[in-house]
Amino acid sequence: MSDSSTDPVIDVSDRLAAEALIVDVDGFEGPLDLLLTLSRTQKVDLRQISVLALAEQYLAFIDKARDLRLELAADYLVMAAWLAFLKSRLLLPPDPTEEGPSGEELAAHLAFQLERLAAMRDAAAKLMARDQLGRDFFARGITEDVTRTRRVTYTATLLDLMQGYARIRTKDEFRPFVMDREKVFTMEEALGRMRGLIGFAGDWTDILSYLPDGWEMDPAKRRSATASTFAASLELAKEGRVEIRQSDTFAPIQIRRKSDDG
Amino acid sequence: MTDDVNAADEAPVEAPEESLFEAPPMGEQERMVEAILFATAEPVTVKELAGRMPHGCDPAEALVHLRKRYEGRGVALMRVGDAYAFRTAPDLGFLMQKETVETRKLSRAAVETLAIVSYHQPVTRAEIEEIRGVSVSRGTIDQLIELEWIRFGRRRMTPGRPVTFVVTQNFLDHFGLESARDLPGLKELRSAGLLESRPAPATGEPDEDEDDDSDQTEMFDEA
Amino acid sequence: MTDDVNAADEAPVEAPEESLFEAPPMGEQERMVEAILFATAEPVTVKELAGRMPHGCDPAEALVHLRKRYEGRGVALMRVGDAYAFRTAPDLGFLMQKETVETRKLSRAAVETLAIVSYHQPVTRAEIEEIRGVSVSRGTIDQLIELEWIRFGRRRMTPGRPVTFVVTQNFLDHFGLESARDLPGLKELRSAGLLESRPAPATGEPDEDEDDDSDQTEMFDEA
Repeated sequence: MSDSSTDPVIDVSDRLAAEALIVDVDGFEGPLDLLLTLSRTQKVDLRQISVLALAEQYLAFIDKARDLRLELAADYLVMAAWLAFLKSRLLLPPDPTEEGPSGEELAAHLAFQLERLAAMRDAAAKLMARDQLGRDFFARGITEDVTRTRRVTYTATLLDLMQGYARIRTKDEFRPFVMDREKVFTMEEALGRMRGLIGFAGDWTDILSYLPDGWEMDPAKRRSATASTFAASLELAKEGRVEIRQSDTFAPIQIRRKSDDG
Repeated sequence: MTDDVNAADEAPVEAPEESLFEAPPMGEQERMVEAILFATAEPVTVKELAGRMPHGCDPAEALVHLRKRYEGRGVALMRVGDAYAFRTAPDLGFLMQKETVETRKLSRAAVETLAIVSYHQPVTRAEIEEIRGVSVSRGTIDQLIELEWIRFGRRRMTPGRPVTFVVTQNFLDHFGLESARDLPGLKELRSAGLLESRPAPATGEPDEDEDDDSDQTEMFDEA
Repeated sequence: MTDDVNAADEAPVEAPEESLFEAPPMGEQERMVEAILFATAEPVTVKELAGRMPHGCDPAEALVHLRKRYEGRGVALMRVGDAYAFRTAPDLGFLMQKETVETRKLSRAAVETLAIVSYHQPVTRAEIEEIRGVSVSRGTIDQLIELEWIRFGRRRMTPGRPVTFVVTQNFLDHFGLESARDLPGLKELRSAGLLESRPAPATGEPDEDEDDDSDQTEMFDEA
């Protein structure tokens, strides 16, 4: 972690580096990064770094940047303020009445942060220097897909089975219901029947007497036949072939053939 | 080139990638071929191998060694046309198949057909169709046979001698039945609320259930 | 079945897929593991191997044999977390120019963030920022997640329940690490106290620290 990369003898290079810093202010990833770079100019192990000197370096850097009217991001300025505070704490004898951590504690933490960041940088470099998949070592080129033989097993529960059966059987039961249509006396049927009979109905006759044989007893059948016979009567009346009358509400409806005069 | 007779005898110590004029030892060449064949996405020709390996290599020979090395292993060095590739040993092909068992619900047609067979067995296809009111596809019957839920019963002694279908022991096992006679009758289905449709209109044939049962019993005795 | 006591002594000729109750000989198991691992580019877990091999197999043991067998070969059996994969020997990478995948160069921020996650995992975004001294842009995290090198870990049980980040199996695979414990210099960094997240003395949140450490240890032991 020692910054042996630069020759420690030449002071000029440091100054050049410090100047370069100003030009490259945008190249820093935040104040900690800048501090770490500045600390390298001390050419000591980060554990022995002089935080006071570092703070002064940083503040000098910020001043220069201001002189050059470089726009500095707020966090650089916050750090500058903090370092100025730290510097004053480090320089002044500790005031026992003052609360909070001592200047030494703060300095130690900053040193720790710098060391940790440096360690992570180092670790990152080591990580990236490792052999990498797809660059230094390689995975199988011809992969064989695991053919997923999708074996489909069909399943049904007893419930499915019974419901299925029930479905069919209720369909069966539905058929007699369709047969029930036999219990429906359609208007066409009623019309046909009455057309045949009307010729004999010279006098007022209750339309109920026109109901077909065997349809009077079963209530369902009677209802159907009555309705269709009534409808058929209306139709015949419209055709002008019968007359209809009802003496009172709910009284029997009577029809008779209309006397044909032509 | 500089390939002299002694080259092959030399120790395989030196870094192979540096020896531009002296071929790496055969063991190294074998490793190279192995790595290339492993990592390349398609079979590699000898020419291609030679092109990728250091000068003076003899991939053809390395292939011979490599092939021998993989004899009887889980993967084999195979020739594919004029190229080479590693392939799974033929006898281990079964490992490349991951059987995912997917359970699907039986189709409605199949369920109904199965239900009819189970309630009316032995039953002919024509009878199934009559009861269902629709024709039964060959596939449905085949599927049920494949599932080993129904099988052919005796032929019906009627004109045409049609085959009949009956349910299997597998069927009973799957549905947890001692016998098909344990299947609930219509009345029970209804009281269990399994008949989703309204009860049969007024005329309800109360004895149908009984009929059913007796029919069934008869059929089973026959089966 | 016909498997009698002598069966085990016999040559591994019989079809292994049939022996449901007796595991195939270890040599066969080794071949199977070899075939399965050769067939895929992704690391395969021991559990997955066991799932694909016949009943009673011991893939873990087969892996030990297999690993030995491939020592010094052109391909090597690598452990990646709790999974295994064949990879070409790193010293032969120069042969593979054709296969080389051009990866987008990671930004400095991304590289550092990745290193921090791998060494400090599980780590919160705030901790990453604390270590780097700058805020971490959304894009950096996104890029690492997209590369499938980091993923979300468990939430930290501290106020706000922040999410944590951990590295993935893909990360281990990419950098040829058996586990996160094998990260270079991890032990030294830890003993130097550089993996602690020491709070700044001004704002003391001492309990967060504790949590951190225990979590981390757990994580690494697990890995």
